[in-house]
Amino acid sequence: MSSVEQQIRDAARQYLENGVYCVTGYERGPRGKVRPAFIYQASDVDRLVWGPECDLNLVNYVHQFKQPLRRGEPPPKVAVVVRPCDARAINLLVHEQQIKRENVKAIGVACTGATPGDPERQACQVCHERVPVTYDTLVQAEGEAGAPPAQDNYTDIVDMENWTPRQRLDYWLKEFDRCIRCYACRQACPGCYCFECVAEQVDPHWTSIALELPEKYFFHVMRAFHLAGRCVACDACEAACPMDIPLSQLNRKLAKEVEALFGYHTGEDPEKAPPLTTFNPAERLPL
Amino acid sequence: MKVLTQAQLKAWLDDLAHNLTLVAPVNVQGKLEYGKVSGSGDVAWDYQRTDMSPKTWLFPATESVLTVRQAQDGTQILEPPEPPPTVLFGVRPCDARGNLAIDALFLNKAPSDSQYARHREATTLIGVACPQMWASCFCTVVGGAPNSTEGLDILLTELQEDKQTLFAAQVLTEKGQKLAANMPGTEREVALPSPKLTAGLPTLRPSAEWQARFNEVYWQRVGDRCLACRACTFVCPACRCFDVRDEVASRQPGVQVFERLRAWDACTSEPYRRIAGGHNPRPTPQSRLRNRFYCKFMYYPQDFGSLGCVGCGRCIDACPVNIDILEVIASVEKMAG
Amino acid sequence: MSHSHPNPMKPNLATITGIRNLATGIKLLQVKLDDPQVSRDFDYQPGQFAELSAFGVGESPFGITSTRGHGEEIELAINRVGTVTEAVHRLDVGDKVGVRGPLGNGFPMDQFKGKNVVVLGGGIGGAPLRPVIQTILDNRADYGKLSIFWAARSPDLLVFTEEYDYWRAQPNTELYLTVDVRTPDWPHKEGLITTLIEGVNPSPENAITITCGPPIMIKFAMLSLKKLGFKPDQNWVTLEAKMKCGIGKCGRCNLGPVFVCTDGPVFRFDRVEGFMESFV
Amino acid sequence: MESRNEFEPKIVAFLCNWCSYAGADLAGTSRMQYPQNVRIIRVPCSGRVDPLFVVKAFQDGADGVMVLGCHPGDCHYQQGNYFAQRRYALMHRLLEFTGIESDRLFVEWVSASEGKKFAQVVTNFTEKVRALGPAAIKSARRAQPVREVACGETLQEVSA
Repeated sequence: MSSVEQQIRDAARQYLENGVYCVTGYERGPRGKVRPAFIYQASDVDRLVWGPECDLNLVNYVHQFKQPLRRGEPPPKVAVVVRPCDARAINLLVHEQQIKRENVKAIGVACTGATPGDPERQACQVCHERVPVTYDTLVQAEGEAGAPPAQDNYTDIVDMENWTPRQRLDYWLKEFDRCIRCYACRQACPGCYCFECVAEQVDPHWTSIALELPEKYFFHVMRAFHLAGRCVACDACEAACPMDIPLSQLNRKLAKEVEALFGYHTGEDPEKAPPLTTFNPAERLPL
Repeated sequence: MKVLTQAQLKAWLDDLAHNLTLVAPVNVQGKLEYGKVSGSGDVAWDYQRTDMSPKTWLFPATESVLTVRQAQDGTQILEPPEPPPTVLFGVRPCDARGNLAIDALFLNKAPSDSQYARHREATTLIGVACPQMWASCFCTVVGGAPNSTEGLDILLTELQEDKQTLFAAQVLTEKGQKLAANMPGTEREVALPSPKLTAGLPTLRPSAEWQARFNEVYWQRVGDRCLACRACTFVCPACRCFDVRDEVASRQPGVQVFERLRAWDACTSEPYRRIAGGHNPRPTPQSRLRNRFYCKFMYYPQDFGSLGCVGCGRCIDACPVNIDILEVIASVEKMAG
Repeated sequence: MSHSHPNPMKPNLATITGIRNLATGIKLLQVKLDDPQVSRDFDYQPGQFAELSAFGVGESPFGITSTRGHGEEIELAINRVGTVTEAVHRLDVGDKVGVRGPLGNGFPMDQFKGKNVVVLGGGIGGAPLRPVIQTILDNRADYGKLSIFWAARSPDLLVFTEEYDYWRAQPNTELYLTVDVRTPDWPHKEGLITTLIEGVNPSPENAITITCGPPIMIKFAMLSLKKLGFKPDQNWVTLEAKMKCGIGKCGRCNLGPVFVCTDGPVFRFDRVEGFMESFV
Repeated sequence: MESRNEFEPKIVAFLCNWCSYAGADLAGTSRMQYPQNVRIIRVPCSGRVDPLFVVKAFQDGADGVMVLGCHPGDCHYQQGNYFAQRRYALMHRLLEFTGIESDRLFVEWVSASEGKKFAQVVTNFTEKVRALGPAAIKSARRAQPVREVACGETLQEVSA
């Protein structure tokens, strides 16, 4: 079997030659840095690369292709290279009627889990999936399947839960103090697609324009909650943050509680609604 | 030229920290930025180029432009407080040129921005020359140099003399003179080491050639991956766009106090140009990103006579999707043929 | 506390002396600057704007719709579209506001002397044109024929309706009205301002045109004027891009290298055609 | 300023218009006593209370926040309190995790006829928050306290 990169390129060429407008994958820049790439012609597919540093969630770019290119036409078909964690975002967006599944061709890359020497990524250490939950083309590396799926028991979250409230507050205030409110986390998140974010809303003016601690605390806690039960744990927010703030801890705390309360894993089934967007009359939860 | 040992420099900084606000590069959980220090002990000495620029002390991220106090006895409009005398230590030459770029608009073009002018007047800049150009540095492409003295009051250059680290201090301005009055060290001439420069960097085309490239499909492609976040403009020492809004400072029975806050804003973000009613003349990330590069290499030089980029490379490191301004300069050079 | 540098963002305290409904959702605000010296020095040209502060909410730019020399009050037409305008609509006579200005370049009235003037006003865009008309009527002999084309989406959105008879009664002055959607009792034309002006077909001979309205209206009005033989350097427009500080510092009103608030808002259209970015 | 040197907590209560607000009215008309620390905000339904209201309340100086709604099944909009129930089961834990003790957020169903329960609930919660003391999140002030410094003396006594 050819290398993962070659399989991705072949799949991309195949899609581009059959009516797909653009393939979103990764390319390597002149400085050697990996970055998202948008391939419109089959002749460009050789720009596509693959490697452990491909750590953004490319499904986030599907929001740019939701509108038709020309008035009167249907929205374009696009293909996107996805890891198992990214693929969950497709199911989330299909359920939330942001995209039609047939308009997004997923080139699913089977994940070999966190291999030593990779930049250690929180999401990979605890990822329980090796094959994307949804794909149109599956790309697999030959040889053994790498580390077995891990069972995420949220050890770091449980550890923080044993701190005193004051310790946790000081921890988060120290982390949020570094934030420069650039919104890279929100802009890189497939689940964040509001036309006007509450943090920037002018009418009503929920929070001030100041780049200061109260506003940053408000933004991150509010954004984490708006992703409760919707976050697909791809850690694109942490990858995008220029100030390396451990944002995934907020999302994983909520994922832990959502799993405990509702036994729900985001993005596994496009039919099942994220828990906070539905209800169960018979349910009585501890308030 | 005065030459100081490391110990003398540290002692002098400790002395300065007593009666002035001393700001220097500090390590905040692995991120280097300029912070207030109580002495030379807090300074992160082995820094190359900080993650956040010293702009935060001259053009703060959030600042009160004025305060309005409304009560039965009438409305008063009050000026913000005068900034305290500050010494900015460890400023790299590119950041100092960043201040000159902002000066070109805020000070040299009427009406001068009062709050920025007060910060500028109250602040003395002690630069430390760069021994070399680092990975994402390209100051030489935009008219700078690792040992340029532009915009600095004092420039320190580190040098080795029989295995001892010394600092040669060039006092450049009258403000520098005043600060260096009781600077320790011996007065003698010494040869300054010349910094190692990076070769093979592209050359920046003049602004007229940028105008001719405005409608190239290149700008569409480079902006495809832009997330439209505000990281590149907030880390940039030359970006100076801001948003203004009134915020309630305190509301007591009979007395209301509002602050007119000004905070950093970014032309790359979508709400920047969105007008009441929702229309946005620059709706796509591509059109906004293009405006950022054109502001730096065409509009700013044309309107204010100074490039809007100093080659510090912070936006290259901060961009989550590796939009590389040096790559853009090289592409325009190639397009220009 | 004395300050070394005058704060260019500091508004002058002013008091609202009059409020009157101009049209649906549009109020005419009469404001008097508290400090008599500042009031005397507040010398403005037609087409200039002022930044109005609704304390606690914010500041927005508004074209000054009064004419210098017609009373001490400054008049601003406020269309309720955003947070500041919403707050201003809630103010009463006697409330305090902030006024900063006059800002922008304004219309070069002297250059128009001896020429026939064609005025195209669309909705609230008529506000900065009213002082142009008033200045021409104050010095009627200096100017040639004045043809005013006044439009709005519907009759209840037309501004300064009470001045139409006064305009019509002036020598060598014509007023043409149109609305996009008429109401049963609407006696005048129905249709866009472009069809109205192409119907009237004013002569481009020794004439200049002045246009202000929604950007999309300016764009199509320029095409109609071209059809009627007006060359771009005969057309003057005032662009209402998104402005915030009004003094060229905050950076958000640029069209390419041009700052609408300091290089404009009034431009001759041949220059606008050369802009790198569209104003629409 | 505090009359006795005891800490007087600021409580913000979001009351759903159809049940708990009516319950509060009933408490008032029946002359029931309850601490006046509570600032009542009327909302159409407990389901309307977005968690950002709660975070904003704490930041703007609240020491405790209550969200009172209709009993499950009584909601005027059928589902409002079901959504709120799920939302606030999670909100407790996120606030706890980011440094606001979960005891500072209180969610309860109070019907229009339970005036007595309303007064009781408010009293108990106020005492609980009084015991907890001021909310520490208020310490997250601006890096440079713009308000106090903004214009020197005139502002000092205003914002005390």
